[in-house]
Amino acid sequence: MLVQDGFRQIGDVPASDDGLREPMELKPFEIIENVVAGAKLGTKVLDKGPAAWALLRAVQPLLFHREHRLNRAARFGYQKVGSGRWTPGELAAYRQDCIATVSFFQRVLDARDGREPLVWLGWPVPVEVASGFDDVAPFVPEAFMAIANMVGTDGHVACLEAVEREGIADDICAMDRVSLGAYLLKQIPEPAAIISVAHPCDAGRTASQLMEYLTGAPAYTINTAYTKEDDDVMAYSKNLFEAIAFLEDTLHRKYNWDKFRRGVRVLDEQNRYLDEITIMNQAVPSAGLAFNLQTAWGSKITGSGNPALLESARLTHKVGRFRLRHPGIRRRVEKFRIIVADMPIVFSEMYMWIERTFGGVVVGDYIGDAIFPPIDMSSLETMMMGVARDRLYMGMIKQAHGAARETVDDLERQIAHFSPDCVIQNGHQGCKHNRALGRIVRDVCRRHDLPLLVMEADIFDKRVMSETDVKRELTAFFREQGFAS
Amino acid sequence: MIYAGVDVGSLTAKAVLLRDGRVAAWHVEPVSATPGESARRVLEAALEKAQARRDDLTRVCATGYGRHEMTFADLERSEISCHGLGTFTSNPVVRSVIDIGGQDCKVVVLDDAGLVDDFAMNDKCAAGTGRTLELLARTLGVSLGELGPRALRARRALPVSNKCSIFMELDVMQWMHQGRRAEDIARGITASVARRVAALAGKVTLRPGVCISGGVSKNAAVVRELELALGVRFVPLAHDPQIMGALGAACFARLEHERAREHDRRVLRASDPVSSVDAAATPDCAGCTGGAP
Amino acid sequence: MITAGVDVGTRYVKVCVVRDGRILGADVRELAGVFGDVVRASENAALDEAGLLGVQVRRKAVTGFGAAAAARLVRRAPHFLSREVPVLDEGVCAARAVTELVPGARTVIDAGALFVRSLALTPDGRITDRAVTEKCAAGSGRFLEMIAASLRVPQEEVSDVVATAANPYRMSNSCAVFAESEVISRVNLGVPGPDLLAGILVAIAEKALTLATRAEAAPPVVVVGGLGHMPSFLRVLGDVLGQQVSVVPMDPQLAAAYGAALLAAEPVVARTRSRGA
Amino acid sequence: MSVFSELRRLAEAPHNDYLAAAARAGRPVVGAFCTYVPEELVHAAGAVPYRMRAVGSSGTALGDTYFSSANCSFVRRVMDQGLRGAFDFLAGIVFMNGCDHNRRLFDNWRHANPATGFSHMLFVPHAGSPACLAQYRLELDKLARVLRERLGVEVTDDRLRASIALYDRRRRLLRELAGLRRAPEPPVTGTEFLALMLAVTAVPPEDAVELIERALEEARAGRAPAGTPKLRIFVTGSCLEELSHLELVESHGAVVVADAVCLGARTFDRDVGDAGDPMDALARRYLARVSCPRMMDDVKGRMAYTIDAVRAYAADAVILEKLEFCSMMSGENYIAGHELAKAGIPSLALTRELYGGEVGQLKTRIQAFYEKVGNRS
Repeated sequence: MLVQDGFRQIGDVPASDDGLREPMELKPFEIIENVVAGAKLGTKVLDKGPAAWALLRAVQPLLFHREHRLNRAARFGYQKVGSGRWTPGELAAYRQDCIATVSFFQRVLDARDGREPLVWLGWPVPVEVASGFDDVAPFVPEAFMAIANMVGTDGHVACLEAVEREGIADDICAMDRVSLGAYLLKQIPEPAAIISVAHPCDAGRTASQLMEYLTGAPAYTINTAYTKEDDDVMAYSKNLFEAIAFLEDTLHRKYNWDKFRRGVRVLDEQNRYLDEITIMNQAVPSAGLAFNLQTAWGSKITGSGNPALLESARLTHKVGRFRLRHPGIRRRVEKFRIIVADMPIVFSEMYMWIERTFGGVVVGDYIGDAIFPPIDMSSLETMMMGVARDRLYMGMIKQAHGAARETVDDLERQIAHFSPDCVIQNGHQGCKHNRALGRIVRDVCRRHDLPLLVMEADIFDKRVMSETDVKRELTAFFREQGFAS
Repeated sequence: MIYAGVDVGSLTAKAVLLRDGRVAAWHVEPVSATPGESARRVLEAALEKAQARRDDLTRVCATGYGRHEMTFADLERSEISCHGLGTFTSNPVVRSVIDIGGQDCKVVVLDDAGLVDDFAMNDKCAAGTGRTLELLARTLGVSLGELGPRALRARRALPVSNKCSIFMELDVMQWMHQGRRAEDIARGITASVARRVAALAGKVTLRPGVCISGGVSKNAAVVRELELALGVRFVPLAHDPQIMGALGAACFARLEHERAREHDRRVLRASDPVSSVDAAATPDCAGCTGGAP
Repeated sequence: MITAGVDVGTRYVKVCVVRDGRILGADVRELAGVFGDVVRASENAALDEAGLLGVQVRRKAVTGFGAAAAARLVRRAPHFLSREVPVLDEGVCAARAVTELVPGARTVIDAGALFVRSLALTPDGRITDRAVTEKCAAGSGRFLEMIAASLRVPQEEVSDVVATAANPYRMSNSCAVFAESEVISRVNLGVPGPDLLAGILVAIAEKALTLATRAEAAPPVVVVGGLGHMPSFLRVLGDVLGQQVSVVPMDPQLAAAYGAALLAAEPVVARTRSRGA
Repeated sequence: MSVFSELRRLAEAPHNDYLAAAARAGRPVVGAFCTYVPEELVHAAGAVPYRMRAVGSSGTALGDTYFSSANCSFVRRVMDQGLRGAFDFLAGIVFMNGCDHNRRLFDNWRHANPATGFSHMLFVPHAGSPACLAQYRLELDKLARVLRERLGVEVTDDRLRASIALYDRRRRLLRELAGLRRAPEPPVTGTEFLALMLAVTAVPPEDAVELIERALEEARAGRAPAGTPKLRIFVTGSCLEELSHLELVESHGAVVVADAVCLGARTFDRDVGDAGDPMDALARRYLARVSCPRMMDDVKGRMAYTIDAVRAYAADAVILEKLEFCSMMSGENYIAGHELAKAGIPSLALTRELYGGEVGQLKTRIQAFYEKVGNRS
């Protein structure tokens, strides 16, 4: 609420023809429209196989090193397709993600135009809760954080600034503030209902509460499980049934249980591929697919159960298998192996940069480590428990919920399986629980004699630590530890 | 009748004397020794300029960080109220004040009487204040006064985006190390401070008639950036923007005096109906009539 | 072999010219004005002191916040034959200087302008752990400088002034700019200047304590960086850490530059993969 | 000597003579972190429940070795105190997943392992639905089992009923005392009331009841420490234990007449009662009383409570207290600010660090707010 209505006329707005950079102005739905356009383009271009690969390699100098005025929008899309480091096989797999992206966001735009009701789901809510309806568009506001770069990294800052202007404190996780800001800037459509979550983190639950308040939409709160034990998962899955019943009542629509069953089958099959991809990353040298798993994580949050994602996982799996069978063909160097014990490092292309600059390979992170228990298909109840468990094993939720043991066990397991040479934690600002684990994580690393870098970056707020700063800190660390000269 | 307002901030002390609704004299000097001592000195200096004596003062109002130490004051008001009423007195169309001082930044929204209706103030972080500009100007190797003119000659704004003012210095240094133009860095600094202030302003609903006060209002570049960021053009003030707090305090001294007199009259009227004849006497200050309840 | 180390910090440029571990010439100067000119002038001053010509310096290394930018300059310096100028991490350089001069040191506390850094070393000088102050800069040398300036105490007198403090004032603010206004208001309320400055030293020492505890630092503790100049700081730090601390036996501000010069003479050995193969 | 001076003395130190006496009598002291940990249960296991606090903390230097600068000052200070041995008199601590900071306080505490006996985490659901109530009830059973194992005392229904009766009595007395603050000249200031709450949550409840009775007696005798205040303030928020901060709020002629903070209404609102299964009753009371912003589905309830209390206590304005980095209060304050404005109640959101200073800034903010409220009336 910056100015009252009609104020701008009185205020005599000065002309801005002097080249001053004004606060970024976003047209309503600009970002989603760009994403849909970009993903459609991706679907077309990536179809060209080796030609697409050659093209992406050729433009690397323009888009790889830093963001500037000219490459602002294109750079993000470029990072998404692997910054020119991906092989044709990986590009073919990502094409499937593009297809899923188009279907997800196109539906959101359709819902905006009134074709069907839109339901907001907090990101730890299984998307199945809404996607099982035939005529309800699911939307995960936090997915917005993954795409706001579509207009350059200022897109995130624009959303964050909108939230700051609204007078909401900036100590909530930037991921949630970006989605709130996107709503305030009219980048995402109004919901017909909201499904919130109470766990795994305070920021998520606070953001849900604010969204319920701002939109005034009817809401149901899911009390996510604290532990992965059967009792807790059972209680959690009961919450999911209740959430579906709540949506049926609120939206006056019937849930299509057949669609649910189909989706869960696809999910389970996709999970099997993801498991194996994760295991291939554990090989020495690694299959180097952590970034691909990151992509899969993002796609799964929004489009779990989409057959295109299954296809994507299958093709990625194929790439991994090829690499492991023909280690000679892959000329990638793997000087040292890194585990990122947190969200991926601030800017998504950082893995590619590390690999290119230092020969270090990120073999796993909270997201790029996807091992899921199989789903029992025998009844709706067991399937729902499987869906609930699937979420509990998803990166970030897996580590953030419950006690520190969840994080420590996970890190211990990663260290045992991925044989890393160092650990990096980017410590995003709003993540209170993770920021409180410094000593514990340090002690784990110390026990394994692994160097640890703790950064003070924020996942999407480049004002906390810019890309340059992150690169500087990583460089210093690699030098200090003798990984680079 | 003379009313005095004394504003002792963290860096400077200011005094304003109000006679017949006009600013009779004012004085500004750096804070010295204790706030009480500074206040006394600055008040004496203003009295000297107005050729008046201490006994001529009807009422004295204190404001600023040092307000609690001024034992001689008859009343005290917060800087926020004083800045509001001061700017309102200086230009009666003012309804919103953006005050960027040394350590803090305030946005005050006024009612039609010049009293505070709503306000926002920077908390925990000092980025977006005069001190930040000063620190960054020093890093850049220019004086604070020179920062504005430099920024106005810029071709573009180099982002100085870190959230902490101390670490904004690192951003500035980085640009310097790369040999970028000082003008463009200066513009980056002013733009960044302006954005902070605009974010703060977003916490309240501004009313038309926005003005800017405080030391930073003398920095043309920041003022320009702020106008852009807020989408408004600031209304001018009749007095030096630095003395708004003290001026407001003086107006509060006057208001308080009138309230007391009104109260006495009412008491008097109740006991002696005849004396109510002079109750219609006009207030002696034309500038801030709106302040009366 | 004659080597040079250039440390471009946030406030000062430091240059050290070294032969076989011995300092031949050095220079420290404030980073004001055109960056390139300051770095070059500093380099020349150190060479002059050493009585050497630029061409005699076989290898150079740079470190510090401005290292990347400085590397370009240093590389282009006339008469410098080797075009290789490694950019080194400050921590590594500081640790190298300490292991050279204080063999067996286990903890290095680097108290510089903006950051306080704590490094844990193995007995043979390898860095095992490090911790750096988090953002929000109260408790840094820069902050001490700001406050000393507003109290009108020259930098070189701070240590003596602090020694006269009877009752260190406990800072309640973590933001340097607000802490500054807190200090000013305390001055106005009659809290003596020495107590305030001593309070800041305690705040810095407490940061160092936090960092050293985090990095599980063992004695002996060696201090480098600008604050090492201050006997008062060493005393306060010793009290807070509850153990003897010593300053590196050289100009502590030059330590990183010295370490860089030492490392420049050594062949670069990249760490090889140690596990999992 | 006025009982209020004694209460103040008790409020300002982490340990006191009452606890020492209890220890001599062989009663263990068990710390508890949140108002969602039922003190009755701890008491019924033969222990003295002790509300954890950062009172007397000297800084965060040691706490910061575990927590980062993005964690709240309460947990950093409590951790620091714990590492310095301030809580070594405890036989155990019941932690609670109040928020992410508190959740990790438990983990860090166990990792550091100071000499404070056992550590147990009570998981409390974030909503009040029947499913959540059932879950909470199971968690209480689990806590009773842990207490039995650690303290060797079986929590029987009879013991629990006795404890509930005692705590209900303490609640009634506290409500009565709080109710006196409705008077135009409140006999107890907000600071005094907070000191009383800090004191009575740090002594055995038997002694607490006696202390409150003495305070009531004195209050009824017609004391009016604040005189006639110009402004009556309602305070809401979460963690608030600094007497100095409330003194600041009560400067400039204001007095705090009611609150909805942990060490306030949330402690004494609503009795458990003696009907039915005592454990069920306990679970119901703790999930149904004035909720903390951590509870997700009760924003409306909290807003209604605040607005009702403002009317009942004739408060002129509301101060929303938040500790820096408390995400929950960030959201809550935004909603509360808007809802209160709709109800025509002026409010001010204050963000501070626990024992964090910045007095000058806060003072200006508070005074300007009072002036603003004054302008309206």
